[in-house]
Amino acid sequence: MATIIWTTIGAILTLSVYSFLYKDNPFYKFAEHLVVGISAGYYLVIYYFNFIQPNVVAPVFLLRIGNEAIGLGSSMWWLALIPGILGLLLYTRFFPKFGWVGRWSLGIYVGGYAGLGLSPIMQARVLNQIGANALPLTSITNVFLIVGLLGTLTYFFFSMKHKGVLGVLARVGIVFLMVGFGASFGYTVMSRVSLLIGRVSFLLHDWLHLI
Amino acid sequence: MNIFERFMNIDRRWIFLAIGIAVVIPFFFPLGLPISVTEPVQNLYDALDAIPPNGQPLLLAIDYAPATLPELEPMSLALLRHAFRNDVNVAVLTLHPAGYGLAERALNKVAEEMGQVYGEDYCFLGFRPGISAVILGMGVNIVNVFPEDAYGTPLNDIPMMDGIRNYDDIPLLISLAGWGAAEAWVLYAHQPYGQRVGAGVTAVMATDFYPFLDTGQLIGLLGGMRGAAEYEELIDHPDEGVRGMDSQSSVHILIIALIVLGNIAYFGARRKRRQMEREAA
Amino acid sequence: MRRQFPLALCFIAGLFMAVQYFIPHPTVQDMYERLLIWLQTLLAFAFLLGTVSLVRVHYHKIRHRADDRGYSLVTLLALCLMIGLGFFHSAHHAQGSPFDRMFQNVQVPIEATMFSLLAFYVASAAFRAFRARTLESTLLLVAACIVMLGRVPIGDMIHSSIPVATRWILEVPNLAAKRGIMIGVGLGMMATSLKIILGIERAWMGGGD
Amino acid sequence: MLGDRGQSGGIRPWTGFVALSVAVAALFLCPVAVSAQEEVEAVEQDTLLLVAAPTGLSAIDTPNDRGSSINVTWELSSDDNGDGIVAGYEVFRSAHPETGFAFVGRVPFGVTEYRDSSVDNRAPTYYRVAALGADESPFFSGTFGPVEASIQWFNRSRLNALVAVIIFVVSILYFVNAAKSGKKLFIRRLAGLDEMDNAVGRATEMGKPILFISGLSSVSDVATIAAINILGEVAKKTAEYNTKLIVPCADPIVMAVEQEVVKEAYAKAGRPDAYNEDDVFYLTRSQFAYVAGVNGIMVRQRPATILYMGMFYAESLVLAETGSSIGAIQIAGTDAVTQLPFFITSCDYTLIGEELYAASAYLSREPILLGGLKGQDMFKLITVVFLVVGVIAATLTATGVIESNFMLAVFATG
Repeated sequence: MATIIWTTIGAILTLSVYSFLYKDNPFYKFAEHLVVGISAGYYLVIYYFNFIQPNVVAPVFLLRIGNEAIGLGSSMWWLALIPGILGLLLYTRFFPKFGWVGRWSLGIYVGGYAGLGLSPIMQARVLNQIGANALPLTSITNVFLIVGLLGTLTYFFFSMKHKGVLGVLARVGIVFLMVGFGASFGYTVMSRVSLLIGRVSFLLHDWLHLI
Repeated sequence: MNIFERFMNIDRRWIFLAIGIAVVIPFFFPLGLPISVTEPVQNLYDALDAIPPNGQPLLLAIDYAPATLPELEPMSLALLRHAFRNDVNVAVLTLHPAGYGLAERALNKVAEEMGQVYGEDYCFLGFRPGISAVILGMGVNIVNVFPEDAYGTPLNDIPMMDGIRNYDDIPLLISLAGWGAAEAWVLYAHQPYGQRVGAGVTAVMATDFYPFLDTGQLIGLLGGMRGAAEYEELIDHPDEGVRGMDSQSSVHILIIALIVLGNIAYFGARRKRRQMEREAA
Repeated sequence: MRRQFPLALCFIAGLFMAVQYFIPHPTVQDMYERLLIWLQTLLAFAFLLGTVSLVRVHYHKIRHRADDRGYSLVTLLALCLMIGLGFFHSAHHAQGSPFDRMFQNVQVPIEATMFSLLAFYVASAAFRAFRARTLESTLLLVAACIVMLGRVPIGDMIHSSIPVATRWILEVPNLAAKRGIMIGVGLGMMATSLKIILGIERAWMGGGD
Repeated sequence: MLGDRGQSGGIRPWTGFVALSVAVAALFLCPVAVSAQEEVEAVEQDTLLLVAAPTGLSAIDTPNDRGSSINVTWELSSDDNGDGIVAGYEVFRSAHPETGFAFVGRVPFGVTEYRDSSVDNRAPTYYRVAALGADESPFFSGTFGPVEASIQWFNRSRLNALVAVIIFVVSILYFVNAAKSGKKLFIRRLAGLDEMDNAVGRATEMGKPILFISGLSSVSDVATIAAINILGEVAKKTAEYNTKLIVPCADPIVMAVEQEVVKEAYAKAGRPDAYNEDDVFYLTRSQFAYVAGVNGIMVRQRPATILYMGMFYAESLVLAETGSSIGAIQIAGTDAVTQLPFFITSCDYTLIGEELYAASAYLSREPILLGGLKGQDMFKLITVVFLVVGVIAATLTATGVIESNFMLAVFATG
């Protein structure tokens, strides 16, 4: 019985969202506001229990989960204060006088991820990709791959005028980009329709038991 | 406004209605079109098929969230059916917080259907936050990252995980994800540890993974509902994937027809406009 | 302290993260893993900050008697309900708990349906934008149509060369273009990262001086 | 599964090393292995399924790692033909060459490598490998050792990346300095960014707001940082024109940063009171719940201009089609390759990939940032040169003019 009620709720919400295709209406507005509240709460809870609890609360207050001290050995528990303090510093923005202190946390956060965006990216996105494309000119396919890559790379030159050879290559690059975008678009349609099939199947099968 | 222009500016809601009809009809009147198997799917099938029974487990990372469920769940079901039919042990985990319930749901469904025993034939390790940290950590020792399974049983007490320390003891890892997780497995499990990785991703992501297939960083790939349908054909157990492909065909044809009609209208309108300009002159 | 100190922290954190990639030593790698966890924990702390912002916006709507204040109330109640169930109901993770039920039966169907709207929008976007106006747009639409046909079983039935052409388009011109974008993006990412680490680009602190 | 590692990463620097050690070890160890095998055979005579022991055992410290790990390799048992006569191999380890061997791991038949990753560093270790008969009875190879696991301070397989990063940093810094000293730098036109001013102006004329969406990701995606930089430039303009700027955020840290950015822009324009904190707000982290919320904002507040900058996923088209249905001018910029086609079909202008990262330099026209862009181009030129050299080297190798492709080391994966 409970399952039927929950499924019906799900089905009504599904239809409410589809009503947006016709036009904005109270059903959609309700579903929209509901899901924003629910999901914001969901993420708050999930992130608390997955990060703050094991990495800050448990070591600082020396909680144990099972027999294991969580995260850090208990002698190093004070290390867990660092993310805790950094986290709390974010809240200084509510006190205009100390608001700037929050930048310390943001500095570490932004800087840390920026660092990750340097060396591994060089390997994975640049060196490996060039390596994979440094092919022998022994087949038509390889020639296409090489010319296409050269053209696309040329298109992305910002500090030179696209004239002469550069202009021709950049034009080739645009052609490859457009074919690539078209292909990606066509390729995607399938997965979008899959989602719709999933919802239709939910309505017809799980809810109405028609098929 | 002539007829061509009117068609070009048609209210988009008529298109929405046509799409809806094209999807629903095959549910009631299946077309039963044949499906050919592509190489990346065959490769993944062969890799799983080669795992010796009742030994080192297949590690299945069910990393998808509800949003990509219709595309990726059929893959989970097909892969689990294949593994269990071959008596291959399966350890399941998830890197997505929302994947927990979904992984459990797929696993329980197939395990029940095929009479598998928890702990002997399969186990569920649950969710751990921190993507790269989890993957890298498992390369050193799985127990460090998952000291216990999802239900609190210490990993050392699970019979099928006996002697399974790290990636060296995992013959194949498959990540099913609608986001960056599959790529993370390649970067952090294959790259440093040489783990054999296969992936199941949404159709839209699949093109991005061709480079990985090319370089051998991925051994096989399932792309979207079609990938699932192909796998279902291979294991001879048609299910949602195969059924969905009929709706796919009808919608694809409809969209192409719309594009063609749109272009006919576009050129028709242009010709008419030029004609009128000429007459006016 | 106001500007130089956060920039210095940013520099140190960035430099460490960039350099650790080359150092397999456990001391450095353990520190790296710890720092990653700290960053994620910091994000977790920020979720409360975000939630406060959400509450603030809707509270103001209700207080100022905005037209759709009733809906704002829906958002606030839903938020409180989830937080209440999540924090004050034990075993919030387990399948079948009220928290999980709300997630599975309210959030999941709405989000999945929002996502599936794409099937309709893909059609309307294709209809509107795929017109053979120029060489580029013609290539775009021809490639799209071939690939669309090649992906479904009906493509094989129309002509056996369609799936072959599809594969070729995906694996040759598409791959070349993707690689080009990927390399360019990689360079852009590295340049932006470098400018952040060195404090050349400091919009994130608010303002440029 | 080391055997597969060799196959998939054919260019790993250490494979040559391993092969060499195997060959050397085989030379020295053959007599030992044979005698060990004879010994085993003598003991196991009453077993029906005799199989040959593996030979050529070798073990080396795993290169470029954090220690605690040793790579063990051997040659297949001569009975291992993949037909199950040999069931697999078991690896044993001891601190002593003769006794105390303990089981460390097992691999299936046909595999000739094992990575033992639980070794004490700097401790002499000895290895033995046994081929398992179909009835699981072991047939031991000779002993190999001692070998020590050690920790490395530098990952030599990533040397190429390090050199590349250094060249990159130098080329950026060089042009940043050149720009500082007042050198004039050319930048080609980027239509989408030229249109930004008009788009802001149009919203002002119509008295409608501008919606800025900085992607669905967090700061961990560099694209988000690029989007924040662009927001800084946009906010300067909206502050100047006194146009309402709405920024719904999907990530709370991004929200915190963007509030600072917008606040500062309004303060600089001399209108600190025009900044309303409720306009830069957090909606929800959840992908499609966020989309539901933003769609609501679009159809109800009817922004005249919508900017999509940063990292996007599948939601791109739902947002852009809803935006197009309300007749807004839309400019997008993303490095998400998969989403570019959708923005291109439903937005008026789209910044493709790297153009997103060039945007803040382009909009602000700050010499230092333009210099960075020039340095980026310089490095791109270097990559093109390397690509061409790589193609030539590969072609010469394929046609047999040169024996081995010297460029592989440059692109090798670490």
